[in-house]
Amino acid sequence: MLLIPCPFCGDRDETEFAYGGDAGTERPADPGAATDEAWTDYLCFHDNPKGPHREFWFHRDGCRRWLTVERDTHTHELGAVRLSRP
Amino acid sequence: MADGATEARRSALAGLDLGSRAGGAGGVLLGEGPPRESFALRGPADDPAFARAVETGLGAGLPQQPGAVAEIGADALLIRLGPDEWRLTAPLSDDGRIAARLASALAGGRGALVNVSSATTVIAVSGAHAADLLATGTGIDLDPAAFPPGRAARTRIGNAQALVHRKAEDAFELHVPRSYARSFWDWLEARGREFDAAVAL
Amino acid sequence: MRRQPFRAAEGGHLIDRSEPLRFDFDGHRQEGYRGDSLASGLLAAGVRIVARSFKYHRPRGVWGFGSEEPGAMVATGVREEVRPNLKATEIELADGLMAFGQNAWPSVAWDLGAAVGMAGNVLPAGFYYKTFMWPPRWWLALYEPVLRRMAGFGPAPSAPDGAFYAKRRMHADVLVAGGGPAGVAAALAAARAGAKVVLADENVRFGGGLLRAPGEIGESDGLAWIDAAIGELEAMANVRLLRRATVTGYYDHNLLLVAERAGGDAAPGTPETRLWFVRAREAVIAAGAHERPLLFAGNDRPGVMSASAAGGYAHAYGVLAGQRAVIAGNNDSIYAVARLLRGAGVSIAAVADARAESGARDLPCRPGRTVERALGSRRVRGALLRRTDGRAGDRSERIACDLVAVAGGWSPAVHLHTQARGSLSYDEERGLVLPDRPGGANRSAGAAAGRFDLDGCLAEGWAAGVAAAAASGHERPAGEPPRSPDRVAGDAPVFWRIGAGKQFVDLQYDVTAADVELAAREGYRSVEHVKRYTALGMGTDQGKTSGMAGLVLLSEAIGRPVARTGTTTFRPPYTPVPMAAMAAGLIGEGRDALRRTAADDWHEARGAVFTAAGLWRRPSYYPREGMDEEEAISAEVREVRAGVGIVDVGTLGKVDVQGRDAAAFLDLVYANRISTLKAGRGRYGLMLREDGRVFDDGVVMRLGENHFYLTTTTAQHHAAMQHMEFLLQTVWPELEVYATDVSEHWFAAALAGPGSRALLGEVAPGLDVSDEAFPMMAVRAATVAGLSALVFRMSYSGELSYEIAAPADHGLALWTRLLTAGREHGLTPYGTEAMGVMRIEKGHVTHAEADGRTTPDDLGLGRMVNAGRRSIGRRSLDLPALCRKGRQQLVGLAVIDPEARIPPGCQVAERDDMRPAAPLGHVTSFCYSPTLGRAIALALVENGRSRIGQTVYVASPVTGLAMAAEIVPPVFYDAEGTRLRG
Amino acid sequence: MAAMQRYSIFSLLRGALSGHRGWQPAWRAPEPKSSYDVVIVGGGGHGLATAYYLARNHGIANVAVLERGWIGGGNTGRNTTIVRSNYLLPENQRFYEHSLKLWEGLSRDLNYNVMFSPRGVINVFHTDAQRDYWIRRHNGMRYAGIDAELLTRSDLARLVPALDLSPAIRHPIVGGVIQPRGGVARHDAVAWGYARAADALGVDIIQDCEVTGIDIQAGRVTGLQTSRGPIGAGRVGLAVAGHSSRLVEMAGIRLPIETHLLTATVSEPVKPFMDKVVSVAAAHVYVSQTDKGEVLIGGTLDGYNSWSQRGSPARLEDILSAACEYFPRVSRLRQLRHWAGVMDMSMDGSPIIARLPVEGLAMTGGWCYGGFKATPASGWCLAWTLANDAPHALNAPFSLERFRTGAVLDENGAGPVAWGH
Repeated sequence: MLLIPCPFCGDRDETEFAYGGDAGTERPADPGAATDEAWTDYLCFHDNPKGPHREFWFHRDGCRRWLTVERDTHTHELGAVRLSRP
Repeated sequence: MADGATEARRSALAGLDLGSRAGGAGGVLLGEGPPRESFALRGPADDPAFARAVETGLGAGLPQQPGAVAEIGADALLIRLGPDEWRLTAPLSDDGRIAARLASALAGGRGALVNVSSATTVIAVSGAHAADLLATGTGIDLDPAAFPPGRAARTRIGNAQALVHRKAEDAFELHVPRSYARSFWDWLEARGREFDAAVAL
Repeated sequence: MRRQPFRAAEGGHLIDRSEPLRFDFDGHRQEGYRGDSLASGLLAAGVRIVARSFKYHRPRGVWGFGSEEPGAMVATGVREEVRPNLKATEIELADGLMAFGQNAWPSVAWDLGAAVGMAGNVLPAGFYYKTFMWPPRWWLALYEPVLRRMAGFGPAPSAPDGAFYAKRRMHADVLVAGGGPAGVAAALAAARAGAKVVLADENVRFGGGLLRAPGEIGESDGLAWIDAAIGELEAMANVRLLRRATVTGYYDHNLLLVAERAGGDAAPGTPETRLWFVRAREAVIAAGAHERPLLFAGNDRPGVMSASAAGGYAHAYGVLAGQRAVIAGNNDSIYAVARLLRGAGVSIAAVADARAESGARDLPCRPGRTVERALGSRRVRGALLRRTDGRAGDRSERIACDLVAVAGGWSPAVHLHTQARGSLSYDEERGLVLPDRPGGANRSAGAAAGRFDLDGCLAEGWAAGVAAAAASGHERPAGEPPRSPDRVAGDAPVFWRIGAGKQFVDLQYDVTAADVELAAREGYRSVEHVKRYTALGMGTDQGKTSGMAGLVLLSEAIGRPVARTGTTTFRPPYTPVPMAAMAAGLIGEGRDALRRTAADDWHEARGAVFTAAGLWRRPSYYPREGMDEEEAISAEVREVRAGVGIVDVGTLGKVDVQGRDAAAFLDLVYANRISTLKAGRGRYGLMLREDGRVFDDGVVMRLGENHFYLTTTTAQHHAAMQHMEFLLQTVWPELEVYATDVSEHWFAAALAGPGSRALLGEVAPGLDVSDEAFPMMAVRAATVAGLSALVFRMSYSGELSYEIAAPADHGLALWTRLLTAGREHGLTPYGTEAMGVMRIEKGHVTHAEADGRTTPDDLGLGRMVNAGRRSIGRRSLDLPALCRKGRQQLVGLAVIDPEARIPPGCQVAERDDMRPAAPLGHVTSFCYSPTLGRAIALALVENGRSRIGQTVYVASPVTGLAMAAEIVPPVFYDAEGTRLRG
Repeated sequence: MAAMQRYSIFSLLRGALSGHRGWQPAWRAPEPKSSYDVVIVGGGGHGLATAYYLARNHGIANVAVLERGWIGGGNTGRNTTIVRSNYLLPENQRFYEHSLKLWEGLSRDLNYNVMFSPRGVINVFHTDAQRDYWIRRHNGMRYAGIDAELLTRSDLARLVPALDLSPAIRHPIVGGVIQPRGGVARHDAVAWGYARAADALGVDIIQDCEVTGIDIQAGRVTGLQTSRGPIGAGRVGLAVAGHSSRLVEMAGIRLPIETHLLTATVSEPVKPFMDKVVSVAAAHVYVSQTDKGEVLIGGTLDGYNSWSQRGSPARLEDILSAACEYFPRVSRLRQLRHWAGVMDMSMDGSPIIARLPVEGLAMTGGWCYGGFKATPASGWCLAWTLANDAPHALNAPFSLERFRTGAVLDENGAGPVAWGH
């Protein structure tokens, strides 16, 4: 069970959070102008590294902030954890 | 407040008839806390105008530290819950006056004040094993060094989300969502068996 | 005969001879003392056969001393309340304990299943892969049931565990796993440094190896030193000592699980097991080591046991594991064990040291010899000793004995180290698999790290404690590490095996050396293949004693060094954990709270039948005297349509949205335009997922320029909140919007039916309820029944309707006052069933239709989607598959036979024969419509809108029902909406 | 090569007389050749099955299977061994039913007892909505020619006495459905059986051989770089579910797949008390009892991308409490062992068995939870796709393009959220 250092609340168990997936794919700023390929890249084709990964977590039971977390998907070691909206 | 509202109030735990079960002493005492009114205060923490408006309305500054609890006058509290979220809570007898003052100070500026008085039920947990009982169901560090009296934290305990306010080393108030309150109470009481839990008046 | 013929006259630091206890084993009354384990009690009583093995049903006795025990598996309790698969070595004797040996009938002493053992030659490892393939049907009918019955192990209980189990979560600076000399020294060092320490040990008493054999620490007896150290720790506020507590698992971010056998109702409220979840900044793994067996024929016979265990029974319990012992081993520990046993009264027949050069004058030594075969069948009656150098012409020596104590060296308990992802190394010279690089914030110390001398263990434990304290931010402690004169390394560089015959590696699953060799010969050459092919180490002891033997055998068989053969994965838990302990606090409402609305007490008192809506319960309908369910629901519907009804809609999600950019934000969240709403008015809102599928719907009310109040469905409320926060915090952080969840604050009830206006007018005298003053989709603040409320005019039922929201603390009052006031208006409370009937009649969609695969157009909501493409999900609607022809579309189905009722889960087919064919679609919602006098449904049907007027079949092959229905538009009732105006 | 040594009760008896010294290796341990017509990457059930069907169905026997560790060492040996074809979407129904039919003859086909035990797979439900969904799914199966039955509470009481059917529990069970032909099989035996049969047809099974690169020339795959040297290949099939993203990345291709953990656990073995596989909708937990007697319990994903093979105790608390709640007697047992499989979670919950945008390169993956039961058909379809350079009708819907056009096969309706399926 991960222990996630929420920048606001401090160390909290994984069970307080909801996972939000890959933070590496940005929503096209103008979806209407995006090609099908660009749009579906954003929808379906995400980073899936075995190693460092930047991802979203929602502190559902705490400060209700979305966090951007760096985590190694193999060892689960955590890197920087910050509020997605500073 | 409209006519007939006071007698209309009913706690989410009313069906448990706790009054008739109160008594006895145990390692933990469980009881329903006195009813409070509560307001969600939202706004930009870093905007001096917002901070000034709050200070004007409440006569006290915004608590800065996460989980910090600022006391405002007699038994009103302002608790910092998130980067842009505070909980203002006062005895029911305040009758919305403090919120009205704050609302008028905030008027026209940034931020929002939302009445959530009915959203939570307050359960008081006290006694030598109060922290141990909470530790059966929450992962936060309840060591007084890490979570001293006078602090609050929103977390998950057992089957519900709870705002935990530590009033003393061995006394806590838990604000749990109203619709969960009955199940949460039952859970707390069942886990309390280990500590000979009793119902307090 | 004496009650305890094998109890020495004195000795036993764990037992209290002043308190005799009676217990039952396999139906025989026995006696032991307070402090005995079941194993020591049985040994004292002279019971040698304790269980039967898994495959061949061979007799099994006590082999070990603690959690490593592979053979002595028993069950306690009787019949449905049985607790199976317990190790006799881990059960503390209690007065009246009922236990019996496992996997035997009629008893472990005389087991008919042992006949299998006779056929053992035909049943090598993996035999089942090679046969039982013909005839095909026999596998399920015959072979498998027989195999299953023969296998299995303990008896299956049939009643739940009624005991109380507890959990506790805590944070610590240092968790020390294991309370032997190394662990106690580590705890002492860390605690003196001021660290918050948890010291957990699986035994009833701290001491580790010192429980089994005496030792010296400082100037005194080792156990006395341990007791003093424990006394010091016990007095410190920063220390928690856990006895009978096994560290069972090491998880991410230094979370360790500790299972404390708290002992049940010894004191009222004491849990059977308390499971600790300890978040430790640092861990010290001082879990000790397990003694290895020697491989020789008959090494599974009761009476063959671990030498340290044999010594331990004498030292800790004053119990003699035999009267006449042969002690065999490959390391120096055999001499100490021999002296310990002799001192307790065991006659030492021989001490066979596999190494040629060792010996001791005071003992009957046989240097350069080892046991080739244990004699006897149901128990050991003798041993054959033989030279280990294999010199020709050597004759075996036959020695009568009833105990063969074997010392094959030690295997460090590296389990926790590897669970933490630490790497292992193999020390060829010492024959040890050792912890190498740690995988978390931990360090191994003492025997767990391959230090077997007492002095070394103390020094290493102390150093680990100092380091762990430092790593968790504490200064160096005062004092020096304790010392011991015992500096004998205790290494056993060779692993010993001699002779032929059935040599058991895994005593529980009956895996022999020949099985391992067979596996290798057949190509199962990876250590994991061998484990899986032979079941080696898969038993309840998880191969603690057998693992190393299996590894060495395999390495020899495939001719590859041990270091390159590798070890199997040590999977948690280290020792089995009661399921009930893992489940503690999480059964029933402890797992899923039951959410109740503010009017729940009223519904219950009224006798409502409830239905689940996520975690909520809602009244499904209110039963009526003399009516069945359908009639009661139909009555509710008719009374609403003809008069006025009230329904509890307190479960809907409600969100307060404020801020400068609130309107702009809602335009992006919803597929339809929100910003054009005027204050005081509301609009139906449709949310999409980013992939263009319908996500949620609700009503959006504009309370002010920058202030909105919106509802979500009950089911998606949390998801919708999370979704909006995601968008605000990650996608459009520049927007200033505050979305506050107010679902718990507001209770809501809807008044529906042509009579609702009159009733509302009566209870809200200050509110002008005329159609002009309070039009459709308007919102007003008002005093209703004496309570402050918000009133929305909107409709789900298709009738004139108002939704009244009041703070939940006043919810019950609102509800009851409305019902009281409504009495003269014929106000009918109705439940979700009637609500469902009315919404199907009106063709409103729910999550049955918006099932995560449907687009707005599929549901006939395509025109709601606004032309701008920035809003969530809008872009996906342009993908080819979402706008192709031939998609399933929402239609209505009107069943032709008015008497027919639609069963659940129907498909829509072209024919009524229910034979395999591609269905046209499926029913999403169905009901009996009292308004239309027939069963109706909503359905998703391929090209549905172009099929209107066609006759199709609604069919459920699993119930054998099919009926004709006409495809109609999905609005069955008041398509023009005239009734909404009232 | 030598003919395969036949397994039977008679060969066992003969073996007994010779002390079982006459058994030949089930498969050879050859050195890799410099090139093969087809190289399969991944020596799990899927890869070995692909090789077997290439040789048997398509006459392509110059095939190597490369395995990084030991065969069957990935998800083949870490799953809950359930075999069923009770799917909702027609594309999935057809495919898994084909697989189930292959399972039904597999032991005799391979002359290796994979202990396929069609004991029945039951799903129980608690609410009207779940009832409608499960019955609809089983009605759909009947329309697809698949066996499916409805179970009343009394049926459930008879078939699964261990199940708590009390109306007083938190989510009372109101009924169930069963696929009688569903069941379980011995997971390791599937890999071993396919390996032995493929080896007998001439396939080289090469263990301890890690692929480190994919050679591509002019848009066409030409071979592989491996820890045992380069190996030429006419075509390459990837069957490395759990690690598909990493392998495919070597060819410069990105997949709509994320890697997640799925925890499973077993109790200590006890005598048989349950012979069905039972899945409980309210708790997302499924329970069966193995031939050995262990109660095998599986649940849902840990819920975040992970390759760690080590599950969270929070998930264990979830699945064990559910098991204890719905099968109360299980609370008297103890948890013996738990582990986590590494799942290829595709973005729509359905697999990918398809040619990739490099000529001669095809894959099977994205199995989510479904990989074990799919083993025979996955190998069968990938073999077809490699042999014909085109998908079979059974796997044509499982293309990569569907994620571009929106024609996804969203079995659960969860949307493009890998961990939602």
